[in-house]
Amino acid sequence: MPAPLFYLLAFITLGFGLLVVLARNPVASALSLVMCFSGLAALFVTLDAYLIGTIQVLVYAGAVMVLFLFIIMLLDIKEEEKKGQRLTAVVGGMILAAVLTLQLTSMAGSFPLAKTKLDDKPLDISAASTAAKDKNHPLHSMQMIRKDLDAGKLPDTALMGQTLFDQYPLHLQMMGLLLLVGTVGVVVLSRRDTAKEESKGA
Amino acid sequence: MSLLEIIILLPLLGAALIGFGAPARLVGRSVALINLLLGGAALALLQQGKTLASSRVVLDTPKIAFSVGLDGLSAIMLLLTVLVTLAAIWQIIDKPAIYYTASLLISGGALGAFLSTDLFFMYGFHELALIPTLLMIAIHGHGDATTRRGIAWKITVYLGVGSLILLAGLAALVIYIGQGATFDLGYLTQAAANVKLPAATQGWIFFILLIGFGTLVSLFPMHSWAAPAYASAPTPVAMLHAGVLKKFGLYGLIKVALPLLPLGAKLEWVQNALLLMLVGNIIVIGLVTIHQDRLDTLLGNSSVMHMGYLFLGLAAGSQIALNGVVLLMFAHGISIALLFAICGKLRNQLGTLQFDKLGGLAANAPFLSLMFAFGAFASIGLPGLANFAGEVMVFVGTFDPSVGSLTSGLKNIHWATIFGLWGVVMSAVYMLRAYRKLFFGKPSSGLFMSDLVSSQRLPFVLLAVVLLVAGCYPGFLTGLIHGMFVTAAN
Amino acid sequence: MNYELTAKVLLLLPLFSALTILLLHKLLREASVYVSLGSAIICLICSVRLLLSPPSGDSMEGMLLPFLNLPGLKADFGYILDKQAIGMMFIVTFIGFLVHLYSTAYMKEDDARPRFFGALSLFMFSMTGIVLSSHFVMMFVFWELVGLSSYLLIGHWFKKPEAADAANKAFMTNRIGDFGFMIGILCVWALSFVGTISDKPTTTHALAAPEQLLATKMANSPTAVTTEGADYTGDIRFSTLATTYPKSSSSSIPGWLLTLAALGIFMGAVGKSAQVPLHVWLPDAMEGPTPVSALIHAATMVAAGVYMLVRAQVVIAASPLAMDVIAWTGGITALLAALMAVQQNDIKRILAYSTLSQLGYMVMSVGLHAGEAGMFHLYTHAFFKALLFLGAGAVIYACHHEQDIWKMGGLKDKTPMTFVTFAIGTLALMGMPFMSGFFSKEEILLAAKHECWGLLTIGVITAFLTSFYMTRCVVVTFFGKARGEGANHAHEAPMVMLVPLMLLAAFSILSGYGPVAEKLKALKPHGPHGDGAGLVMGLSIGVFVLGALAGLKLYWGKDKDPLNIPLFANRFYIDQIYAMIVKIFQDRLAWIVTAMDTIFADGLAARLPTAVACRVGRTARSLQSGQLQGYGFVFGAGLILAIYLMTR
Amino acid sequence: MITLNHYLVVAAMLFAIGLAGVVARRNILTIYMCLEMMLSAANLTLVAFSRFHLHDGLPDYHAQALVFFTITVAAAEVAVGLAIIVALYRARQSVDVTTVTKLQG
Repeated sequence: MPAPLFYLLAFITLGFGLLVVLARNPVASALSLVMCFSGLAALFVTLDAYLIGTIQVLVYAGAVMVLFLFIIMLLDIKEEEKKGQRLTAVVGGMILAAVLTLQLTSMAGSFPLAKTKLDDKPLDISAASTAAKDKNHPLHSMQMIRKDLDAGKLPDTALMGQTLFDQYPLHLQMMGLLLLVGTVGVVVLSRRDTAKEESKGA
Repeated sequence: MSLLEIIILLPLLGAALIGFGAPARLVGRSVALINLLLGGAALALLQQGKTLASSRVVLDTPKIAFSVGLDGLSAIMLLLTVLVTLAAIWQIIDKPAIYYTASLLISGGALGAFLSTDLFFMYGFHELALIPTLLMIAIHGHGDATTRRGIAWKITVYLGVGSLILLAGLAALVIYIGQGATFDLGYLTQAAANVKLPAATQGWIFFILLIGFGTLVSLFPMHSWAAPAYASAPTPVAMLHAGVLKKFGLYGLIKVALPLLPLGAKLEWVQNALLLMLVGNIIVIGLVTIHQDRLDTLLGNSSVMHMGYLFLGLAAGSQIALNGVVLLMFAHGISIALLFAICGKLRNQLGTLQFDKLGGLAANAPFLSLMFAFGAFASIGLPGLANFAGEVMVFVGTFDPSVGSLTSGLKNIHWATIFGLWGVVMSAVYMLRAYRKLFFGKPSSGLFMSDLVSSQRLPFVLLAVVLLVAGCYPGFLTGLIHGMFVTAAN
Repeated sequence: MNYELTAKVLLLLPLFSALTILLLHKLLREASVYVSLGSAIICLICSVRLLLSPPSGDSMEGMLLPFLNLPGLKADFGYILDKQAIGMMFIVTFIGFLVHLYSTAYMKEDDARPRFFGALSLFMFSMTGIVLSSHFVMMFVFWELVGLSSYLLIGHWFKKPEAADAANKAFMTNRIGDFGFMIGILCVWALSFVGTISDKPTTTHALAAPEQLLATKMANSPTAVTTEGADYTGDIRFSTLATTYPKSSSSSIPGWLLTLAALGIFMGAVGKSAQVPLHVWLPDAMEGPTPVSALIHAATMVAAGVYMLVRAQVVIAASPLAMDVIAWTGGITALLAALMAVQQNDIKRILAYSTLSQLGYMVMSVGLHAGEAGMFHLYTHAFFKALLFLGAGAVIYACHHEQDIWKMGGLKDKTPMTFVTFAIGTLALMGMPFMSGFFSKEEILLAAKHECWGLLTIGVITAFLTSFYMTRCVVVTFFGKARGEGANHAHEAPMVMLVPLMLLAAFSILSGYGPVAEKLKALKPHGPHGDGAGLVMGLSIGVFVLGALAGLKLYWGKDKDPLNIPLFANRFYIDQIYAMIVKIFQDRLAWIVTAMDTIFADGLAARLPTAVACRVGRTARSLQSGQLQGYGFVFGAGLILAIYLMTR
Repeated sequence: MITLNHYLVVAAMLFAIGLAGVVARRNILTIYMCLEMMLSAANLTLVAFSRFHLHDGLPDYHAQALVFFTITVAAAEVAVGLAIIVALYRARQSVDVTTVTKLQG
C-alpha cells in the first residue's frame, strides 16, 4: 500500500475527529464523525479487514450516526449556549490528550512487531490453502473457503463467519439477547409516562 | 436429615412460616417447645455415647461443608439456647409477629453457630443471628427513635468490626494450620498438632481471635455497646442476645482458639493482656454498674461485668477452670435471661425503671419478687443456684498447679482472681441494692405492679427451676463437659 | 443407729420443709407453721439420739450428696460426725426447735408467717449443713446459705426501710468476709498440691487427658500418697487436713502463703462472727423479728465463724502470725463491743453488742490455741444468749413492741416468769460463779493468761464491763417504776413462749456441769487445773462483783441514764466512718470510673473513630462533584497513571 | 513505509482526541460521539494487530471477531444511551452535563 494513501486516510480520520471535538454545532460534530468513521473504515480496508470496514461504514457511519442526527433534530439542539467553555475543562482535556498521545507514541515502537512493515508481511494465501489440507485444521471441511483459498483469493467474509459461528456461537447468541434487551430498554426509556401525565391532566 | 440439622433449621423454618402469615404465637411457641424436646433428645443420645454428626459438602476447594456435631460443650450451649428460646418466646404477650420471627431467627442462628463444626458456617450462623438483633433494636427498641437508632448503629458497627477482626483470625487459622484447604474444625484440630506453629505466631493469631471474639462478648475496652444495647433491646431480644448469643465469643475461644493455639494462649504477653482486660471488666465495669440508677442499664452492665469471670477461667486454662467457664456460661445465660424477662415485665407495666421512683413491689408482686431474687442471687453467685459452682470452679482453676506454683509468689493471674473475688462483692452490692430499691421498702405511690397471672408464669418458673437444679447438682453438666475435654485431647 | 441416714435427715428435712412451704404456702396457709415446727422436732430428736449414742471412734465421715467431683477438686457433699459436730448440732436443733415453738406465738399476728417459717426452715437446713460440712467448699456453700436465710429473716418486714437496709448490710458485710474466706480456701486447696509432682508448672495444655496426669502423679509422688491408693491432691476435707496440711516447720512452703491461707479463712469468720472491723451488721440485724435474733444472731449463725475456725484449726495454727492476729482481733472486738453496749438503750441492741463481745472472747480463745475453750463458751453462750433474746422478745411482746429500756421498768411484778429466766440468763452471761458462763469464760481467761498478759487484761476488763451493762439492763428494765405506756399495760407472755425460756434457763445453768458439759464438750478440755487457775478465778469473781455493784449503784431507781458517753453511744462512730468510706468508694469512685469509661471506652474507642470516619467521608464526598467532565478527567488521569505504572 | 507503529499512533491520537472531547465538551451528545470515537480507536488497534499477527498466512480472525462484537455492543449502547439522553432532556430541557449533578455526594 502506498504510504501517501495511509497518510491521507490518517489525516482524514484525525482531522475530522478533531473537528468533532471542536465544532460548536452538534450537527457539524455529527457530520464530522461520519467522515472520521469513513476514514477509519478505509484504514480497516488497508489492513485487509474488508468486512469490518464495511460494517464500520454501515453500522457506525450509517445507522448510528443517523440515530445521532435524528436525536439532534428531535431535541432541536442548537449550538451550546454561549456560557463559554470552562477554561479548566478545556485545558484539562488538552493536557490529558497531549500527555496520553505522548505516552502512547513513545512506547509505540518499543516492541519488535511494531517496526514490521506492512509490505514485509503480506498475506500468504497459498500457505493458508496448504495448511487447510491438514485433516485437523479447522478450515479443512470448509469447502467454499478452501476453494477461494486455492484460487488465491481471501474469502474475508466467509472466514469471519466461520470464526464467529464456529468458535463463538454462544457469544453471538448473547449478543443477540443483548440487542433485544437494548431494544426493550430503549422502548421503556423513551416511553412517556402516560399514567403520570393522565393524572396531571386530570 | 440428622437430628441436629433439624434442630437448627426448625426455628428458621418457623420464622419463615410466620413471615408468610402463619399464626405467630402458635408457631413460635410450638417450635420452641419442639426444639426443647429435640434438644433434650440430642442430649440423651449424647449421654448414651452416640455420635451425632453429619456433614454436607458445599464447596470442594477450599473444603466448606455444612457439618454439625455435638460434644459436651456444644451440648450445654444447645441446652441453654433451647431453654432461653422457650422462655423468651413464651413471655411475649401482645406484640406483633416480628417479635416471634426475630426470636426464632436469633435462636436458629445461635443454634447453628453452636452446633456447626465448620468455621465457615459457625461464623455465618452467628452473623445470621446478629441481623435480627440489630434490626429489632432499631425498629422496636425502647427509647425515642434517635436514641435507639444510634444504639443500633453502635452495636452494628462494634459487632461488625469485631466480626471482621474475628474473620481475619479465623482466616489466619485456615491458612496457617489448614493450609487454606479446609474450614473443618475437626481436621484443623488434628492438623494443629502436626503443623506445630511457632509460639510467637500462635500468640498473634490468638490475640486477634481474642479481640474478635472478645468484642462479641464485650471484653473490657470493647464493651461499650453492650449496656445501652441491652437496655434498649426488646425483651426477647435482650434475653436471647445477653443469655445465648453473646456466649458465642467464649464458645469460639474455647472451641477454636484454645485447642488450635495452645502455645499462643500461654504466651506471657497474651496472658497479661487478657488479664488486664478481664480485670477491667470486673473492676471497672463493676464500679460502673454500681453507679447505674436504672434497672435496665444495671443489668446490661452487670452482664458485661460477669464476662470477666469467664475470661478469667479462660486465662487460667486449667481443666477445672474451663469446666467452670462452661458451667458459668450456662448459668449466666439463664440468670440474665430471667432478669431481663422480669425487667421487661416491670417496664411494660410501670413505664419506668428508675430506682428512685420505684419501691416496695414485693408487697403486690410476690411472685416477681421471688423470681427476681432467683436471678439476682444467682448472678451474685449464691450457692444452690447455678452460677456458684461455675464461679468457684473458675476461681479454683486459677490456683491450679498447672497455672503456676504458688510457692514462688502470687502470679498475675492470682491477683486477677483476687480482683475477681472482690468483683463478687461488688456484684452483691449492686444486685442487692437493686432488689432493695425495687422490691423492698415502702410501696411507691401511684405506681402499681400487679403480679403475673398463672398462665404467664411458665417462662419464669422454667428458668428459675433450671437455675436451682443446675445449682444443686452441677455434676450433671460438668459430667457432659468433662467428657468433651478428654476426647478433645485424644 | 444409721448415722448416714440421720445426717441426711438432719440436712434435708429442713430443706424439704422450706421447699414445701415455698411451693404450697397458698394451700397450707396456717399449716406451714406446723410443717416447719415438725421438721424442727424431728431434727431435734435425731440430734439428741446422736448426742446420746455418738459413733464409735473419734469421728465418722461419709457421703451425703453429689455436688462436684472433678479430677483435682473433690467437692461432693459429705458429712462429718465428731464430738464438735454432734455438740454443735444439738445446740442448733435444740435452740432452733425452741425458737420455732416460741415463734408460733410471737409471730401470731404476722400475715407473712409462712414466709417466716419457710425462711426459718431454710436457715435450719443451711446451719445443719455448716455443722455437718466435711470440707471447705461445702462449708462455704452453707456459709453463704445461712447468709441468705439471715438476709431473708432480717428483711422479714421488708416494708420497713430500716429492716431492708439492715438485711442488705448484713449480707454485704458477710460478703466482704467471704471474699477473704474464698481466698483462704483457694490457698488451702492449692497447698494440697504442694510437694506433689503436679506442683511443677507443666506445659501440658489443659485439654490433656487428666487421667494421664493423675497416673504419673500417683506413680512418682512420694508425699502425695500417704495411704495405699489415697491421693490427697485437691483434697480439702477437714479430716485429712491434720495429716496433709503443711506444718509451719516445713521449709518448702513460704510462711506468707500459710499466713495468707490462715488469715483468709479467718476473714470469713470475721464476717460471719461479726468481729471488728466487720461487726457493724450485727446490731443492725436486730431489725429482724426477735426469735430470729435469738437463733441466728446470738446462738448459732454468728457462732459458725468460731465453729469453722476450730474445724480449720490446723490451717490457722500453721501460721503463728495469723494466730496472733486472730487473738487480738477477738480481744479488741470483745472490749470495743462491751464499751458500746454500755451506752445502748435498745434492749435488743444491748444484747447484740453483748453477743459481739462474747464472740470476741471465743475468737480470742481460738487465737490462743484454745479452740476447745472457745467451743465450750460457744455452747454455754448459745443457751444463755438465746434465753436473753427470747426473754427480751417476751419483754418486747409484753410491752407492745417497745424496745427502749428507759420506757420500760418495773416489769418484774408484771412478768415474773420472764424476769426470773431473764435474770438467770443475765447472771450466766455476767459469769456469776456456778453458772455455765462462769466456767466457760474462765477457761478462756486461763488460756489468755498462759499466752499473753495483754489479752488477759482485755478479757478481764471486758468481763467487768459485761457485768456492768447487764446489771444496767436488768435494773432499768425490770426494777423501778414503769416509765412508758407499754410498760404500764405489760402482761405476761403466753405459755408457748415461756416454756422455751424455762428450758433454756435450765440449760444455762446445767451446761456448765457434769454430764451435760461432758456430752457437749468439743474436744478434750483443759479444765481449770493449770497454774494460775486460782488467780484467774479470783479475778473473774472480783470483776463480776465489781461490775454488778457499779451497775446497781449507778442505775438503781434512776429514770434516765446518769452516764452520757457519746463516743460509746455512737459506737465509736465506726458506722459513720464506714458510711463515708462507702460513699467515697462506692459513689464517688464509681462516678469517676463511669465518667472515665464514658470518656475512654465510649468516647475514644467508639466516638473518636466515628468522628474520624465522618470527617473522612465528608472530605471524600466533595470529590463526588457529580460533574461528568470531572469524572472523565479523573478517568483519563487514572488511565495515564496506569499506563505509566505498567511501562515504568 | 507503513508499519504497525503508524496505525497504533493513529489509534492513540484518535483515542486522545476522544478523551479530550469527553473532558472538555459540555454537550452530552458531543461527549457521546467522542466516546464512540474512543471505542473506534480501540477497534483500530485490534484490527491492526490482527493484520500483523498472521496465522497460516491469514489475519487473526479472533481479533476481528472481537471488533465485530464491540461494534455490535456499541450500537446497542448508542441506542440505549440516546434513549437516556432523550429522557434526560425531557426532564431537564437541557443537554448540558454541567447541569446534571444528581450524583453529587
